[in-house]
Amino acid sequence: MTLLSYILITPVAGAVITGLAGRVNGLSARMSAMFFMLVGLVLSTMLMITVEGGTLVEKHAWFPALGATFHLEADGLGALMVLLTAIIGVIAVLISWHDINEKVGAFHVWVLLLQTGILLVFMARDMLLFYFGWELMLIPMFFIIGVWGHEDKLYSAIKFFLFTFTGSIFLLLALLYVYFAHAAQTGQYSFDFADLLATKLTGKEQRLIFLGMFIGFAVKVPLFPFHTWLPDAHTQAPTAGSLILAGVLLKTGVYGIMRFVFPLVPVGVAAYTKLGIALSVIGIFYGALAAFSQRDFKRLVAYSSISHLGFVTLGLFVGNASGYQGAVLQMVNHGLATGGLFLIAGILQERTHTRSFEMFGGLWKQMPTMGAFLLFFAMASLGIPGTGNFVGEFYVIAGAFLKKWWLGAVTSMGVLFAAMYSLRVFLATMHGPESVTFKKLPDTNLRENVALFSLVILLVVIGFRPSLVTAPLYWGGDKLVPQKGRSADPIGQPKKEEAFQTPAKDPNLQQKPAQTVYLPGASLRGGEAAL
Amino acid sequence: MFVHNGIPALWVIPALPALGALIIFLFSKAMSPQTAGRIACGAVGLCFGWVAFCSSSLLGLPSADAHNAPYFHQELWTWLSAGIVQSKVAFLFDRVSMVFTIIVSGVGFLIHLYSYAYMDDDEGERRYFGYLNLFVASMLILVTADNAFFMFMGWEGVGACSFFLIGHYYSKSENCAAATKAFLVTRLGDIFLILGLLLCAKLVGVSFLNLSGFESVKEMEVVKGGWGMSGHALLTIAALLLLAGAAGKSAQLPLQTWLPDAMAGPTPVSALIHAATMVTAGVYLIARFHILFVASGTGMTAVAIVGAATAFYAATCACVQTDIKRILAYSTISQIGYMVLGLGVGAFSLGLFHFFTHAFYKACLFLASGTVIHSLHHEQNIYNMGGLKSKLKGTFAAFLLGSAALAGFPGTSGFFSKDAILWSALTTGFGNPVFYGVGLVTAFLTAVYSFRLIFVVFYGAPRKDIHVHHPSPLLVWPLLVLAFFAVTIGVLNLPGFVGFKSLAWEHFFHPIFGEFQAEPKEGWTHAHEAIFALIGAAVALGGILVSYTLFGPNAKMLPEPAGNIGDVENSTPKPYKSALANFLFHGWGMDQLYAAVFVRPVKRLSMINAWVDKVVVDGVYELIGAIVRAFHSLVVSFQNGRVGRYAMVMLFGVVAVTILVMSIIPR
Amino acid sequence: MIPAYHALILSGILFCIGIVGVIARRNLLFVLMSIEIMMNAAGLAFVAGSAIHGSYDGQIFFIFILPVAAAEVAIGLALALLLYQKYKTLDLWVIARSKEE
Amino acid sequence: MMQILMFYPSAVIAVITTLMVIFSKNPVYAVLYLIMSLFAVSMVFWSLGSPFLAMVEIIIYAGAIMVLFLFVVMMLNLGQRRVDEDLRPPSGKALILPGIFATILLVQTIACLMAGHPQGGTQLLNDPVALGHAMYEKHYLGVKLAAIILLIGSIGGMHLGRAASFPDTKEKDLL
Repeated sequence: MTLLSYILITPVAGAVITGLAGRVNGLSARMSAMFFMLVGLVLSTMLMITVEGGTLVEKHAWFPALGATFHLEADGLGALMVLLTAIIGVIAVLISWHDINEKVGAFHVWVLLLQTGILLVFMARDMLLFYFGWELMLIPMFFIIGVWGHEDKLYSAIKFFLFTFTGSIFLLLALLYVYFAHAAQTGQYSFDFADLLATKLTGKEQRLIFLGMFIGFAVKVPLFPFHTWLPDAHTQAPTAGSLILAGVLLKTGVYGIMRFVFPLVPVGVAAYTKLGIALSVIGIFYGALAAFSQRDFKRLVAYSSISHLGFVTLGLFVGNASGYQGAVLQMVNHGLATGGLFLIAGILQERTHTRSFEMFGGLWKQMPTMGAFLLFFAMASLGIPGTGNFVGEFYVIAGAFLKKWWLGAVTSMGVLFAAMYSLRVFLATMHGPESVTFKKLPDTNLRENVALFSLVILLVVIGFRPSLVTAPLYWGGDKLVPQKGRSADPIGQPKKEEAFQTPAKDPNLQQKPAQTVYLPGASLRGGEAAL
Repeated sequence: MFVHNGIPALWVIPALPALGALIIFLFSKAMSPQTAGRIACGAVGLCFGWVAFCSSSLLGLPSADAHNAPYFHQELWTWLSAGIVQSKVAFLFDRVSMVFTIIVSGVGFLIHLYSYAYMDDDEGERRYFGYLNLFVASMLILVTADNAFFMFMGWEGVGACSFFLIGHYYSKSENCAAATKAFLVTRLGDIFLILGLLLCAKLVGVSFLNLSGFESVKEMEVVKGGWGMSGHALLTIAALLLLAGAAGKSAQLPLQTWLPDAMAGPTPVSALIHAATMVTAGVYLIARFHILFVASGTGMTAVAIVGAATAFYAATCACVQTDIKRILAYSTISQIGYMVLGLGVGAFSLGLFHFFTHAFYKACLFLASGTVIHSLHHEQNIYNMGGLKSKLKGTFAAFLLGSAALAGFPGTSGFFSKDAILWSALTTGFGNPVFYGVGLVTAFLTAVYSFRLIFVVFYGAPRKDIHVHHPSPLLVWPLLVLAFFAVTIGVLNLPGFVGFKSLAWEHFFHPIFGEFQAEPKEGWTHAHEAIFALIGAAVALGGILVSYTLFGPNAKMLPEPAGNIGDVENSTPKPYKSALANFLFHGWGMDQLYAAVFVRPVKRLSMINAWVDKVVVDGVYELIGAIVRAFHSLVVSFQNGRVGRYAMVMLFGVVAVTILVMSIIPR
Repeated sequence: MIPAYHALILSGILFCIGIVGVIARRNLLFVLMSIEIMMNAAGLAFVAGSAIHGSYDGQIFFIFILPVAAAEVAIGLALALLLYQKYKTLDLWVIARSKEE
Repeated sequence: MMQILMFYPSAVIAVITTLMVIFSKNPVYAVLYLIMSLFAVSMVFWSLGSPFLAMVEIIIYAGAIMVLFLFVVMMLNLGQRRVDEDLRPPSGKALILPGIFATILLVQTIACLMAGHPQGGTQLLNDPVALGHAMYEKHYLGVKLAAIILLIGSIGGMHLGRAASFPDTKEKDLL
């Protein structure tokens, strides 16, 4: 048992106890959920500190017959995402304090289980375990949307479920193919990702596997044209659901591409780089344009997510260091900024029972504090320097620019479109003649201010010190990061084939102990290899 | 902590107003509006003091030689580091930064004081001061950053603050539209700037201390690595991209349309942001990247053309406006056009000098107009004013001095700075007589419209019965301070023929611009310069005279209005009888053009896109869903609880299996 | 001699008629009768087989069919009575619908 | 020859009467047509060389089982009810699909038979003793099973019938 297990067990235990507490009354369920979220936050912070500069591994036997192990691992990227999950979890519980009034216990149980699934996805290195976590995320989210959602909740919940589930079937097929291919080559069944990496796959196989895994992850991201579940799910989900969805759930798709697809099938990735870039760029503009003409607050923000996530995947697919770092930054920042916008949408809906821009307008006089927050998050969303979003988008644009100058030019226009819809969010809500419908709405209270302000602080800190986010990417050895030296070359491009070359394809390198481990008692992968 | 090895801490400069903004935002509910105002003024005042200290420290350093000016440089931490994007949070305080910081904090301080009185009865005063402080902080980051990426942080920050402050009177939707327009248009420029900076970063990096690398890029014949362009072409592209960025921020053609609308904000904001400081960021940028522009050559020509064209364009528009602030806004565009023209003909230090003088007289004019507006209860149409000379004496004095400087009245600062630019436009290697001619015509128009203001607003009889309430002293004496500088500051760079302390400013900047500063070509002497100065003075005086005959107390108003001129608003389609005047009134119809070419298509595209998403993309999935549902209803119809249906399904199965078996089993 | 398969074809025809009856009729009694027809048709096939092969096995299986048919009829008819008592009809559609409610 | 004379007319009668069963309106008539059909089938049995089974068919099927039907029909008084929806002969619409499928099935069966050509004619197997021997020696287990089925059937019939005669019985008691 290492920190990884504790982090994983915390929400599970929390779910059980919260479920029991929910039988007493709502408040105790909230308190219990909050307690376990805070414990998770503390543990995640400890993980961040522990992992610094290396990797933390934990491995137990699970299903030996299948070759499945309980293999958790956290490097810098993983620890970062775990921390993000924990932060978002705390805020989610905080913001639903008055938002959720029915079946309070059950709600928090589902939220905690959702955390479990997400954490499992971020930490698992065994593909069966990963897939388990991947599917585990679906069910709680389905119920969170379907039970505590708004007017059209069932439709959205089912749509969400069907889309992501269909996607994950492709993912499963691809994983199983690799699994059996590995077994056929070595005679040993193993779901361990490190083992699967050693599988020799032909170009055609790699392309197929890429497509399968890519569809599975792209639905979750979501990339155009798999995105249509997102606006519905976001719009109908309760505030906490939207927050978690935007904050971390979408990131699992990107994380999957980053962590599993790129190392596993470099040839496939190289073959479909153009496709990935095209879909990302389409997504950027498509989401932004669609967002601009929405009349529903949350729907607008949901479409903006598609646009932002387009930047993330673009950063991945351009295949250089700045694109990659930008992608990770944008992942984190999008979670915080869009999460903030969803919080505000939720606060507004809680007070006004509507999300329609036509009903809002001129609310600044009544809610100056919230106006300031909304202004900040809108500015963050359009990527104003000083917030993390700028750094992320800028890195991605720089990466695209390095790949092809016109790609950078096209992408940068996305920033203009981001400005269009972000300003619209703010102006349509806060500016204009004072709303006739709403008088004397209460401004944000302390609890909401805490939730929003913590997001603001994180965004600003990342905006000024982006290395807090990008430095961990290099902790576990820069396996995942495209080689820095190539793209730092002032003029000249890394060759396409080289860009995704990973040690995985080289059996000699594969055996090399690449990671350091700190905690005693953990299974020492590197150490074993050395012995 | 604040002074280390004789180097004052540069981070304090932007940190002070930022701290002020932070305090105001955090505790705004707990403090009175007056307290917020005091904190804001205090923060900027302290900042100005610190800037003065930094400046005196810098000036106190011995100048090493003519080519290396002393500067302070301070690195805090690494901000961006990925591939070509390398940037530190680091500050550079050289002579260019010094001039800009003095203006930003000094003029900013006066405008803060003025705002304290001006915004007294406004419900959003705390918010106003918070954003004003934030603006000053951003602007100071812009002008003290040591690399272009960090500068971009300030660059965007001032844009955002400009957006907040233009939309300060948020309950009017046209103010929101103006704010949005300002933000989007400048952001369009910013995108070009980003691309230009990325290109620069790829070529040599964007640290201001290392820009001399552009010279060597020029030598590269064909750049390697698939870019397939000569170094010179790349430089030109980069220069043009930066120019586009500068044009967006500085309201130059063709991105100038936002500035007249930006006058929707409070008048002190117009004075600070849209006259003195933010809009001159483009000038700063071009001055910083002068090596790139000179290396490109074509870039310089483009800059000069943009500057001259903008100067002329805005001056013509300013002549027919009826809104006092709009006149000043067009005048600002025009004057920045002069600065850009100055930069474009290679007279970098003169461009900066015009910025310096313009900051004073234009801030003075804006604040004075603010006092007028404030005294007349937010009346902005000049044709509803008149005869204010005796009622607002101090304001009139300030306005008159500011207008004189704007018009280039001989002896005022505007005369010296403008004349020097015109001289350079004629005589330097990048200049030519066309630029000079355009500049001269513009100077004439400038004199006409600036004194049109004086004559219409302050002379004659009151045109409308508005009670004039007496402005508080805080609304007057900052004007007088600014007016004093507006008149006298020209002594810093007296023309070469004067002899006494002449060209002090140019010498001061010589180490910065060095050989890139274009000097008059052979054959142009001080005697020529004196003659052209006389021509300039004559043009200015002639313009004032023409203005008197056209708009003076006894003149018939020109151009002839179509209706009651006092009712004209900025959106009035045809305020004048003359088509030309209407054309000029609407800024040569560029707003309408952009609305037709960009705004409406994008909006329509957005609607179409939303429709496509709902109907086509989602429709595909709905279709899949419908197919599945059709299967579902088919299957459900088998399970309807009727035995007969079950039997039939069974029968179907039997038939199907039999057919299958029969087709599989060979005969 | 009769060609043996003619008897089998007859059995097929009867069986198909029975099937149509089961599917198409709505009344429980007719459905039961149609089932009887089908069973009978099956019996006929057995008997024809027995005649073809000259073995008693087919006949014996016909005899086995008899108790099955009898038992089925006994239970079926008892159920019919019961249903009729409950729903006052033997219309299977009506019964199915009222079960849903 | 005699067999041919018996077979084809009986076959035709069997088919027609069976069809009448399906399409008749009145359950009593239907039962009677069914009895006729059974008689015809028993004639077919005879012509196939199984006179014993022909007798069994008449006695047990027509005599016992069909009479049971008749009783029930009479008990329910269905015959005297006005013609309800459910007693109408099936309409054309209801017959289309089952008709198509049944026809396909029939065609398949005939096709199989024609292809297979079970050659040889029928043989006379008219020996009850031999039948009995074969039954009780060779298929003793089947006899046992048949007996159990019959027993279950009779118990079930009695149980359900009892419930039917005492309508107060709850449905759950039946199961």
